[in-house]
Parts: sequence; structure tokens; C-alpha cells
Amino acid sequence: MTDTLQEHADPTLAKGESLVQMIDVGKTYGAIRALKGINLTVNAGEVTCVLGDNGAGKSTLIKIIAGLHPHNEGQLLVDGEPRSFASPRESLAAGIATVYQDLAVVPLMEVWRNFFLGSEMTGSKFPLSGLKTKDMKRIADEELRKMGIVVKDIDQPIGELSGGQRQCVAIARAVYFGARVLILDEPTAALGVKQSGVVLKYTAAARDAGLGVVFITHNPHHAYLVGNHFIILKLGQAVLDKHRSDVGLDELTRQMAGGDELAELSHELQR
Amino acid sequence: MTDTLQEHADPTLAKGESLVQMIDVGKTYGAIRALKGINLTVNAGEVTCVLGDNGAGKSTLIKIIAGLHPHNEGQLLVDGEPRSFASPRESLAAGIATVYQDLAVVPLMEVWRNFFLGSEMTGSKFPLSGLKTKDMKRIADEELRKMGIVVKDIDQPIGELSGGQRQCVAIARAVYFGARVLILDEPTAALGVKQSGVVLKYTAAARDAGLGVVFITHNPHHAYLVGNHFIILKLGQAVLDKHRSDVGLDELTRQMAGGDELAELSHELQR
Amino acid sequence: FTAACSGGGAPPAAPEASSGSGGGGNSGYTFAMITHETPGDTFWDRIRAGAEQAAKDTGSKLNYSADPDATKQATLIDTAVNSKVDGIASTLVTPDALIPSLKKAEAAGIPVDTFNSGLDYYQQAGSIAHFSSDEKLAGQQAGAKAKAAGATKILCTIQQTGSVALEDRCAGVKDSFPNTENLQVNGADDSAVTSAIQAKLSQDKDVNWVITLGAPQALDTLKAKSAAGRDDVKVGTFDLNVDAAKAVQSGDLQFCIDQQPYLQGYLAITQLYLYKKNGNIMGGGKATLTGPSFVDSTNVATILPFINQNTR
Amino acid sequence: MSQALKPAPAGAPAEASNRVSLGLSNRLLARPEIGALVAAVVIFIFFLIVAPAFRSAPSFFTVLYQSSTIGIVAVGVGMLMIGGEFDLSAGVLVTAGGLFNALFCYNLGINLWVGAILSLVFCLAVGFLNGYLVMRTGIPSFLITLGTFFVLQGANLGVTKIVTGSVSSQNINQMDGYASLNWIFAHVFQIGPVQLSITVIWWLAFAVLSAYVLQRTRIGNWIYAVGGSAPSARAVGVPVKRVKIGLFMTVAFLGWFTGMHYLYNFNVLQAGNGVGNEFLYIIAAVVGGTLMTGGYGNSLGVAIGAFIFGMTSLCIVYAGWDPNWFRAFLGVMLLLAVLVNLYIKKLSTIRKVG
Amino acid sequence: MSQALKPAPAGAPAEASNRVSLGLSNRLLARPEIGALVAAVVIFIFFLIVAPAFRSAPSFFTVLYQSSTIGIVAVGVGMLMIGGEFDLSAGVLVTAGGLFNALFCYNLGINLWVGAILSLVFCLAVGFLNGYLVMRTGIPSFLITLGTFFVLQGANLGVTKIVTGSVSSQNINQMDGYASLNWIFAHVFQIGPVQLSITVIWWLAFAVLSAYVLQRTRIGNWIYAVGGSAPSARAVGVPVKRVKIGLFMTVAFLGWFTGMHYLYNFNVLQAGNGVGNEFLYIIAAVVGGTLMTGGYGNSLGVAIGAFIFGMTSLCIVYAGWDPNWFRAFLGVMLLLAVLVNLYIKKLSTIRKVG
Ligand SMILES: Nc1ncnc2c1ncn2[C@@H]1O[C@H](COP(=O)(O)OP(=O)(O)OP(=O)(O)O)[C@@H](O)[C@H]1O
Ligand SMILES: Nc1ncnc2c1ncn2[C@@H]1O[C@H](COP(=O)(O)OP(=O)(O)OP(=O)(O)O)[C@@H](O)[C@H]1O
Ligand SMILES: [Mg+2]
Ligand SMILES: [Mg+2]
Repeated sequence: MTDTLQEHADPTLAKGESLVQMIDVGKTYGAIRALKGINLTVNAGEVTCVLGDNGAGKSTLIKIIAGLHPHNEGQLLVDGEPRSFASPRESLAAGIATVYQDLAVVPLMEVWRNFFLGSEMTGSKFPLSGLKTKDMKRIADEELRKMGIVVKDIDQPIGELSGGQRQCVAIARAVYFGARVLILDEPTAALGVKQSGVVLKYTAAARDAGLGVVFITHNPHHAYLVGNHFIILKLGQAVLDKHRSDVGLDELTRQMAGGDELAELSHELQR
Repeated sequence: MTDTLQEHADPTLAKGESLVQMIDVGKTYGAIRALKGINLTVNAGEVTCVLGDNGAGKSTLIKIIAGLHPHNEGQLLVDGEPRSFASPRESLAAGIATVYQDLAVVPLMEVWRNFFLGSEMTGSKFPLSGLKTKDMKRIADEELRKMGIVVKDIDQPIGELSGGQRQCVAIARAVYFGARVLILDEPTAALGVKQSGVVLKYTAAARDAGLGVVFITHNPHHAYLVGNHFIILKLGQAVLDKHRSDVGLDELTRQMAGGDELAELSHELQR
Repeated sequence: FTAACSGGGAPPAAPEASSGSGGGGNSGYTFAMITHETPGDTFWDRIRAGAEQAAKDTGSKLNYSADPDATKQATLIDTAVNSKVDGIASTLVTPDALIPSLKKAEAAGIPVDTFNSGLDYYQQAGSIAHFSSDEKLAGQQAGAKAKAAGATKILCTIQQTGSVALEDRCAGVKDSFPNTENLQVNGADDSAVTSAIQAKLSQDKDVNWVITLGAPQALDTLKAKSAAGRDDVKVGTFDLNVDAAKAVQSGDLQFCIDQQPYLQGYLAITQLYLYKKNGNIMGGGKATLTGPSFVDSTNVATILPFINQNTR
Repeated sequence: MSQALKPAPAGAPAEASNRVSLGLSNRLLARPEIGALVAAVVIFIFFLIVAPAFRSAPSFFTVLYQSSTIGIVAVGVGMLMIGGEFDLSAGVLVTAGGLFNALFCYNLGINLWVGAILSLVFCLAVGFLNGYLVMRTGIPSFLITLGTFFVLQGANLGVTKIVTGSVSSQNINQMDGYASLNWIFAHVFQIGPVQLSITVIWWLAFAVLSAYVLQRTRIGNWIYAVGGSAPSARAVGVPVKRVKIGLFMTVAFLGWFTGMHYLYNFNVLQAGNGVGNEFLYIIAAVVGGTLMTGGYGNSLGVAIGAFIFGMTSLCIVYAGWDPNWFRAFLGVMLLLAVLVNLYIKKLSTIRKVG
Repeated sequence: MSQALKPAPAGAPAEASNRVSLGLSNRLLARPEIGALVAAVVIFIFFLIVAPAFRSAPSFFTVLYQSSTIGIVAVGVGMLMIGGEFDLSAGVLVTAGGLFNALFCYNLGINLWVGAILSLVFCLAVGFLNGYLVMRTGIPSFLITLGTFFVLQGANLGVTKIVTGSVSSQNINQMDGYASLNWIFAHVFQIGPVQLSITVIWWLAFAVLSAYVLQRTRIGNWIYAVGGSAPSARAVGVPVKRVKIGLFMTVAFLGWFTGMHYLYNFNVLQAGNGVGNEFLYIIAAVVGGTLMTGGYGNSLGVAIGAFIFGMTSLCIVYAGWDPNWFRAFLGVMLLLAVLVNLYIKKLSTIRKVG
């Protein structure tokens, strides 16, 4: 897996360079405000964790970077230039690969076709040149196995996989195609312990390969394991924005839970 | 919240009585085997945790109890009688409420309509009698607030909510309508720390109100906080089936991770 | 069900459609008739009734098929050729499209005659005989008749878009009475026809004559004109049916133009039979005209019984 | 244990700062039928300007009548589309229902009421069959009802031919029960200079009833749910099959009703009638804001959609435009109506909060 | 860091015990076109039995010809439906394309090739417009193309009427360029007793090409994706708009092609032709196993669907059945074909593993 990342990482990446920067970004959906005044920097070789309650605006934030929705306030700098992606295709072209919370798979299509969708391997540039079907199947199967997922038939429609299996396909795809920035929206939500571990390792490997990573999670343990920088959102605004060195796991957990803690809960539930 | 549960719980429930029992149940999807030889008992006042890797068959298991898919091997006993639910409606009628992994909401419909879908409050039994719209809105809003979720507008289509907010709606609905058995398929997957805590408390409250609970999760901590009984599935078969008294958190975690552990991982990732 | 019906409407059991077992016995011939009928039209129904009676009378078998789309009608002719029938009777509404297929029939040694439309082209199509009325001529006569009855402006309704035959009729009306306007109506919906004509009559007060191209539309027009409060409007129509004939009798309708579709169908098949059997040819090298003839208050009484039988 | 818990660790938080309460105008704009209403007003004013003949009460009532003949079935078709299905057989079912009544009673000499009721049973059976086949086989309703469309179209013609020897039914206006049935299905109220057809009243009544059912009853909730996401609806216990079959039967009922109108208004029916109307119903529903993919829409919108269609098709005549271009005008009007509809819907969502 | 990791904590696990490798027969059965193929064979045998006139090579080739006139456009419509959209304007666009060429060249006395190419440009522009409007406004394609359908239908009639004074184009078979165009679009090969129309060859060629594109190229992948889930496809970088507009233009191209065939085969065109054919294309696609909701289907299936339709419609004539019942037979055949299709698809999934 790490070799995959190293192979595909953009060789021009220099650790610490700013890949994506948000300046005072805001976003409204019609009459509903989802984000306001967000400042965020994604540096090469660092993991930026975005944390926060349900509905805080985390997914909205990354959808702006991924090009799914344009922002309507503030500035988005990619590689130092102001951009407003009109479509995810442009964002992908800038080396940004994303795992969406709702996964963005086409249920009726085969697993391997989903894996390569939008970035198919073809014989030549000619639009009607044949797909390298065999290679694509092999690679998709390999990458999934690296995550500990063996699908029963790589030709199966992805809609027939379990929730977690689908999530793994989406993650493996992003890891495979992410060249500069990797965005993961609650990647471990549906995953088992083993697969979660793999994803965390991937995240670390991506960081070590020099990619900038945005990692969204509800699990402060997971976040603290891999994160360099933590941002907590609340009702669309950043309420905490600290480097790893300035914040401990306990404080992070407390901030995320809004004062409560799992330990306290466990005490309450004790029988 | 707990009052909601107590109010709606079936008063005839006697702690320890067996509500749902599976005997040697198996299930195939066309050519794909998802479950084989499963034995499981859900007792009143107990939480049965179903754990396991992605694709292990957990969701399939609960879909059988929920009446979404019929099983094709073995026996399902509900309140001691052999049943094979033809539709979720029958299962609901037997007092079984379910939170599905894919949530089962209708994106275009308002939040409150989704909350009450299938169990609407009407003035009378007459099929064309008016809905108690005001009451339904109020109750839906109240129940969501109890979970710490304030939707911006209870008349909003549920498709516009964030992933976690939608999950909360589904959970609140099941808790509100579950009279005898409550089934939760990865309820905390998309939830923040606070909301997760609430869901765990709900689970405990349901147990204490005498309901039988089936709880699916990938988080052994969550499972151990509330569970009385643990079943680990692997490739469609049960590989562990123990009472809380016979298994510790450590063993549970080890079994789920297949030997690895988060602690070990954290060691690896240490910088 | 016999005559013992209560109620008002039930007719006495219809007389066996004119003297069943005709002369022919069983000639063993199979003839194909191919038209551009739009399904469910009374006019075509009568052509077919005539053809079927002729087949019965001559002891032959009739394969009837139809499609309003010229290209598909051509293919239907091909299927008749493939089926090796003994003769083909076809309408010739779009000569350019149909002649090649009819030529194929000729080449395969299958005699062809034509009817209803294509008066100027039947020889070119290799047809041995032709039975029709001249649509344009009929239109001209209708226009003239309306003019004589005091028309100041005529509305000509077309119930099907893009039909060459129907357009010809209205074009004929316009030839003899230039102040004529066409109106497209949806022939498959009587209420739409009624409303559209009602709208037209209230919009254009100059119109005092309506000529419809089908009998059902004429009856709709009667409804429309009373709804529009335009009792001054007079109505004439192409083609006939029972209710239209009754309306002529009661004076609500001024005339129906009849081209005797039953006769066209009957003659087309009989011609094929006689040609196969005896080499007979009708018309002496010219088309045989079956109309136009006018059904109005003067002659409706004599014709009505035949209409009731669906034979005129 | 409920006592052991702290009172409100996760209890009701304060009102979220960005919680929005929409103003009345915004709420209005968000309703599905508003777009159609605005489109209708725009087109109405347009035709008032270009078609002088339209500026009279009788003309308006003619338009209403025309709209009602489409609108009654469209109400059902709209509900069916909200429920996520199509019915292409609705147009010919209208004719089949009328023919059944006419042929049956005329040829057996039976009171028309008997035929009308048997015809209703027949139509409901066809609707049930449509729904049952769709639900049982999982084949899209487009295809199943295309099949019934063909079969009914053929049967209308074939049966009528066999029974009457011609392609239209006999005139039934002398038969028992005609007067009362005519009053119910085809009465015309003369109000001063204008003629109000009873079908207009029926049309509005059905639209209002359907709007009530959709918005205010449990069944309405289920209809939106099965259209919006049938698997989810099933998962929470909505009887999806029964709801959908019921919708097909509703369409069939309204088809029968319209068939009765045609029969008792014109006294005869041509066997080939009704073909093509199935699309007018769908157009009315969609112009009225119903989503083609199900789960969204509204009966009042559908009624307005039928009105837009009726108005456009007649006002082209009132305006005296060249009939050869009739279809082209209709197409442009249709597109315009849909675009206005869309624009209004956009308006309702782009207003920002501070 | 990659060295620091243990070799394979999460590496490739052993083959899952319940991993299934499907047998050849199962893989075959799972293909979308197999159901249609079986249905075609069943109907073929049925008609061989009941329609003696069908048992000859010339009859078979007439059926092929009839199928090809539907089938060429149906290939495009099938691809469009896989891409999740409809085109109701395809039927009249065929006529519009032919009319454009005929009227333009005849009345200006220009070489037919010029008109043919301009007509192609015109058709592609209509296709582009359809696609652009659908993508730009978000209005369902059903509605947009219904609008263009009406507009084209009206324009066909209106323009022809203005230019020629009648409702059909003039005969063009004496004009420059006729011979070569006739060969390309309407040549008939005489092979012994049978006549093979060149359109049959074109039809099969287009079907095979389209099957290749769909299954084996990047564009094909994108077509399935935009039909299966457009938002997901967009999210992973598929240019959804371009793909869909391209599909509309493909349909327009094939419509133009068929229009050329009609023109050069029959030398004249009626302005009212083509109405209703849009549904035949859709029927062919759906009978051939294409999913109405997009994302699933196959061109070979569509070709077979067209063949089923062509065979059924002509064999009813070969069998000499009463044409009054024609539609009813067609409906029953359609339902049968779809049911067989469904049954086969079920077969492919119910086999159990041990
Ligand atoms: N509708 C279906 N058709 C075919 N196969 C299916 C279907 N649903 C599930 N499966 C297969 O059945 C197996 C079990 O799936 P299931 O959803 O029960 O897993 P799970 O334990 O819930 O996994 P997860 O933790 O990822 O949700 C998987 O291999 C999956 O691919
Ligand atoms: N398409 C949309 N239309 C309207 N409102 C939306 C839309 N998408 C999101 N929202 C709203 O924006 C807010 C932020 O949503 P977002 O999905 O970014 O939350 P999140 O932080 O990702 O939550 P979660 O942890 O539950 O996934 C929510 O209140 C949600 O209701
Ligand atoms: Mg989110
Ligand atoms: Mg699951």
C-alpha cells in the first residue's frame, strides 16, 4: 500500500509547502448557512484533521476543496493560485483525490469499473481506444486486498457489497489516484477495527510520501494518531485551530464532545 | 429520552424472556452466501452486540429479523413462534423497530414526515382522516433535540441534512416506535462524540425499559459499554458467542481486530 | 341476442351482411389489400367491409393491412409480395414512395390494382385498374356548394396532421372558394375537436360555413356551433356515417360528400379476382370513378338504409 | 436508570444560531404549484394580449372545459407519478370504459346504469392488473402499461367491430338511464352567457380532494414515500405494493369517469379515440411541477398544468395563428411553462440569510 | 516508514472461503442481451409455426429491413437511455433531417450532397440543443425533448407547406448527387432470391460499434456511470454534461442517417411522418434489456429488441391476423418478450452455491 502511495505521489512535492489554503471562506445552501469565515491550510507532508459535531459543516468544507460545490465567500488558493473549481474534474486534475462521506459510487457498475471511474486506463489517448480491462481488474483487486478486503467477484456490481466494503473501494481509489492532496471524509465510519487500522496507516503513509491530507473523523483517538493539525468546527465556524504540539488528546476529546467524555459516560452506564 | 422509551415500551415485557431467536439460520443472495448456521437469542432487557469485519454478514442478519429479506435456511422464532416476515411491516407490527445502515429515509420528504413514516398519527382509523401535523412536527422536533440535534427547519427535506443528522433522525424514530425489540445497525458510525454518547445512553435505557436490543458496531468500546452478550461474525459464520461475564474488553477487541490492536497500531504510528 | 331487446336503441338483428355465400364458392385465391388507414376510422372501415364482401362473394381470402406512414405501407406491400399472394390492391396516396414496391410486385408476377387515391399515377405504378374519387374535385364541388348556399368564409377542419389525402380535400375547397381557412384538430379526441371548433367560431365571426373531412367531426361541429351560439353557421362534411346521415335528414347538416368507399373496396378485390380468373379489366384503360356524390336532404332517405348496413 | 442520568447532558440545546425560519413569501415560493401558477398567469396575460377573442367569459369557460377533460385523469396520473410510476394506458382506457358501457347496454338492451357500473368494475380491474403486474414482476410501469395500452387499443377496435360491425359505438341517447347519467357526467349549466360544464366542477373537486389526500392524510404520506424511495418506504413499514396498486386503480377510476363524460356528452364513441391523450396527462402533471422520477409534486399544480395545456391549445386557435404551426407553438409554450416553473423554484432558494 | 511496518498485517488474506467464481453458463445468463435473445428465438419459432408465409428467405430479409429502420436510431436511443435520458424528438427528427435535405436542394437546385451535409449539421445542432437545455436547466429530458418534438413536428409541417404548398417534399431522384447518396443510404443488394438492404448492414455495424464503445472504451464507462448515478460520476471527475450532450448528438446523428435512408429510398417524404416512432425506439431499447432508469443495458440487446419489434409487427401480417387486433397482438408480444427477458435474468441469479 505504501508503495502505491509512493509510486503515485507527485515527485515535485516539497514537505511543508502549502498546497491548499482557505481564506475566510463561507458557503450558503440557498437560505441555509453552512460555513462562515473558515481559514485553513493544507501543507505537504501534513495531516489536517477536521473535527466537529454532526452538521457542523465538515463535509461542506471538503466539498469546496473537491470542487463539488463552489464556495460563495472568501478565497480558495490551490498551489498559491486563487481557484474556484467548477467541477470535481478540475480538482482531480490539480492532484486532489477525495473520499466522500456518501462514497460516490455507481451501484450498478462493477467494482473495478467504479475503482477506475473517471481515470480509466486506456491503450492510447484516442477517445475510442480500448480499455485495459485486465490490468484494471488486476490492480483493483490488488489494491483492495492490500486493505484486507477480498470481494467475492471483482465483476460484481458495487451495489451488492456491504457498506464497509464499499467504503474500502472508495478509499483505495482515492489513495491510488491522489497525487498531491488526499481528502478523507469519515473514512473509518463504516469500517471494522482491522480496516480502520489500515486506513490510518494509509493516512500516515500518504503524509510520509509528502501528500497533504485532510482527515475528517468523529473519533479523537483516530485523529490524534495521525493528525498534525486540528480544526474543530461548530455550526459552521472554527472554534479550535491548533497544532498537535499545542493540544493534547484529552483536550481534543473534551472540545469535540463539548465537555462530556466517553470515560464519564462509561461511568454513568456502569452496572 | 428515557421517558420516551419507557412510555412506548410494551408493558407486558418480562426481563429475560426470549423475544427473538434464530436457530441455524442461513441466507444466500443468489449465488453469494452471506450467512450460515447462525444461532442467536435476543432476550428482553438485554443488549446483544453483533460484531465483525466488513462484509461479515451483520447487516444481513438484522435484515432477516427486520423482515427486509427472508432467510432461506433455519428457523426464526419471534415470541416463541416460528415466523418468516414477508415485509418490514409485519416485523414492525411485532414491535421490532430497526435503524438500517443505509438509514431508510426518503430524501425528498420533510424531516418530520420521515420521522413518522409508516406510523403516522391520524385523527381516526378512517383511511382519509387528517394527519395530526402539528403534533407530529412537535414530537419529531422534541425527540431530535433530546439527541442534541437541532435541525434548522423541521420542514426541511431530510436529504438536505448532514449524514450524522440523518442518522440521528433514524435512531430517534426507531427509539420512539420500538415497543419490544430495537435493532441498531452501526448507529454511531456517522455520529459525533456527543451524539454517540446519547445513542449509547438510549441503548442502555431501552435495555433498562425491558426491550431486547440488537446492537451492531465496529467499536469494541461502545459494544462493551452496553452489551450483555457478544457475537462476532466472520465470513457469515459466528466465531465467538459469549456472555459479558465470559469475555473482557481486551479479548473482544483482539477478536474483532483479528489479533491486531489499536494500541499496537498507535505504537507503530508513533513519531 | 335477438330482437327482444327492451331499451330504446337496440336495432333489429342486422340482416346477414348482404347475401352471405356469394357465387364464387372457393376460388383458392388470396388477395392482399394495403391502405394508409389510421386505425379506427369509419371511412376505412367501409372500404374494408366492401373488400371483405367481395372476397366472400368470390370465394377468395383477403389479407388486409394498413399503415398511415408511407414508408411502412411500402414495407407492407413487400410483405404481401413475400407472401406470394395472388393479387395486390393498394392505395396510392404517396406514389413516389409506393411505386417502387408495387413494381416489385409486378416483377414477381403479382397483378396490382389501386384505389382511393393516386388517380394520376396508377398507370405509372403498373396498376391494371384504378377505382377512386378525385379528392381535389370533391373538395372543389364542396366549396362550390357552400358558395351557392351563401358561404362568406369557410373553415375546413383537418383531423390528422400531414395526411396528403386530407390536405387535398381542403385544397380543393380553397380552389373553388378562396376565402377558406384550415384548422388542425385532434381527431382522436371529440372534446378537443369540439372545443377547438367552438374557439374558432367565436374568434372568427366571418366564418359561416364549416366543412369537416370526417363524419364524426361534423357531429362535433354541430355541438360546437350551438355552444358558441353560432346558429348561423352551416356544416357540410366529407364521408358518411349513420348519425351524420340522420343529421342530414334533420337538416342540421347540409350535405355529406360520399365517394362510396364500400364500392372502392369491393371493386378493387373483384377486379383482382376477375383478372386472375378471366383476364377481365375494368375501366377500359381509364380510372373508374366512385364519386364524388352528394348526400343531402333530397336523397338521404333512399341512402339511409344502406348506411345503416355499413355498405355505403 | 433514568433517574441516575444527569438531567440534560444531551438535552435540548439552545436554538441553533443559524436556524432559519423562512418568511411567508419564501414558504409560498417553495410550494410545488407556485411555479405552474406563475407560468399560467404569464401565459394567460400573454394570450389576453394577442388573442382578442379570448377576452370573453364564454371563451374562458371553453378553455376550462377543455382543461377539465384532460385535467380529471391528469389528477390521477399526477398522483401516480408522485408515487413513482407511469400509466400509458390511461388514454385508451377512457375510451375502453365508455365503449364497454355503450356496447354492453345497447346490444343487450340493459339500463345504462348497469353498464356504467360494470364498466367501472372493468376499468378498476385493468388498473389493478397494471399495478399488480408492475409490482409482481418488477418490470417498469412504462413497459407494462405500454403493453396494456396496445392491448386495449386493439381490443377497443376489435370488439367494437365485432359487436357493431363498424368502428364506433351506437347512439345510446334513447336508452333507459341516459338522462340521469347525462346529468352527472355531462350536464352543462347555463349561467347568463356562459356555459359551465359539470366536468369543470368535477375536475376541481377531484383536484382538491387529491390535494387533501396527498398533504393531509396518511395515504398521501405513503404516496410521496413510495415515489421518493420505495425501498426506504418499505423498510419503515409502508405497504408499498398496496399503495402503488391503489394509485393505478385511482387513475383507472378517473379514466372511467372521463370515459363516461365522453359517452354521455357525445352519445357515441369512436373506437380509435383517446390514443395520444396519455401524454397530455403526463404533460399536465409535469408542467404542474410533478417530478418525473417520483416523490415530489402536488395536485393543485397538476390542475394548473392541465389548465395551461388547455389554454395554450385553444388560445392558439383564438389567436388565429396558422394551424400548420400549431404543434410548434404548443412546444414553445410547453418549454416556456416549464422554464418559468423552474425559475420560480430557483427564486425560492437563492435568498440568503445574513 | 514503509519499512517500519510488519510485512502483511492487513495484506492479502487467503482467498475468502465463500468467494464465488461463476460458471460460463451463469456469466452468459447474466448478460443483459441474453433475455432478449431468448425472447427473440421464442417469438421467431412461434411465428415460423403460425405464419407459413414467414418461412422464406425473402420474408426474413424484409423483417430484417423493417427492423433496421427502427434499429439504427434505437441503437442511439438505447445508449442515451443507458446514460439516463430520453429523447422523444428522435422520431420527427428523422423526418426533419430528410425534409431539410430535400426541400433545401430541390428549391435552390443545389447538389444533394451539400444538403445532406447541411442537414447533418442541422440535426446535430438539434441534438446539441436538446442536451444543452437538459443539462443547463435541469429539466427532465422527457419534457425538453417533448418540447422539441412538438416544435419539430410543427416546423416540419409548416415549412413544407410554405415551401412546396403541399404536405410532402418534391421528388429528388433527378438531382445531382442522387445516385451516390442512394447507394450509401438505400442500396439493395440482390443475393439470389433475397434482397438485402444496405440499412441492415449499417444497422448491424452501428450496433457492434456501439457495443464496443459501451463495453470497451472509456466513453462507454462514462455513459454507464452518468446513467447509473450522475452525481457520483461527477464527483469522481466524469464530465457528465459533455457525455450527455454527446449522447443526444449521437441520437441526432443516427436520426439523420435514418432520415437520409427514407429520403433516398422513397425519394419523397411526407411532412407528418415519424410521429410515434420515438416510442418504437424506446420499446426496442427496453425490450432489449435496457433499464428505463439508466445505467444498465447493452447495444446488442437493443438490436435484438428492434428485431423483435420488426418481426412481431410484420409477422402479424404474414400470419394474416385481423389488423383490427394488430395492436392487441403487439401488446401481448411486447409483454411476453419482457417477461421472458425477466425470467432469464432471474435464472442467472437464483443458482445457489453449496
Ligand atoms: N443485495 C445483495 N446482493 C448480493 N450480495 C449482497 C447483497 N447484500 C449484501 N451482500 C453480500 O453479503 C455479504 C454480507 O453483507 P452485509 O451487508 O451483511 O455485511 P456487514 O457485515 O453488514 O458489513 P459492513 O460492516 O461493511 O456493513 C457481503 O459479502 C456482501 O457483498
Ligand atoms: N445540499 C444541501 N442543501 C441544504 N443544506 C445542506 C445541504 N448540504 C448540507 N446542508 C446543511 O449544511 C450543514 C452542514 O452540513 P455538512 O454535511 O457539511 O455537515 P457535517 O459536518 O459533514 O456533518 P456530519 O458529521 O453529520 O457528516 C447542515 O446543517 C446541513 O443541513
Ligand atoms: Mg459530513
Ligand atoms: Mg452492514
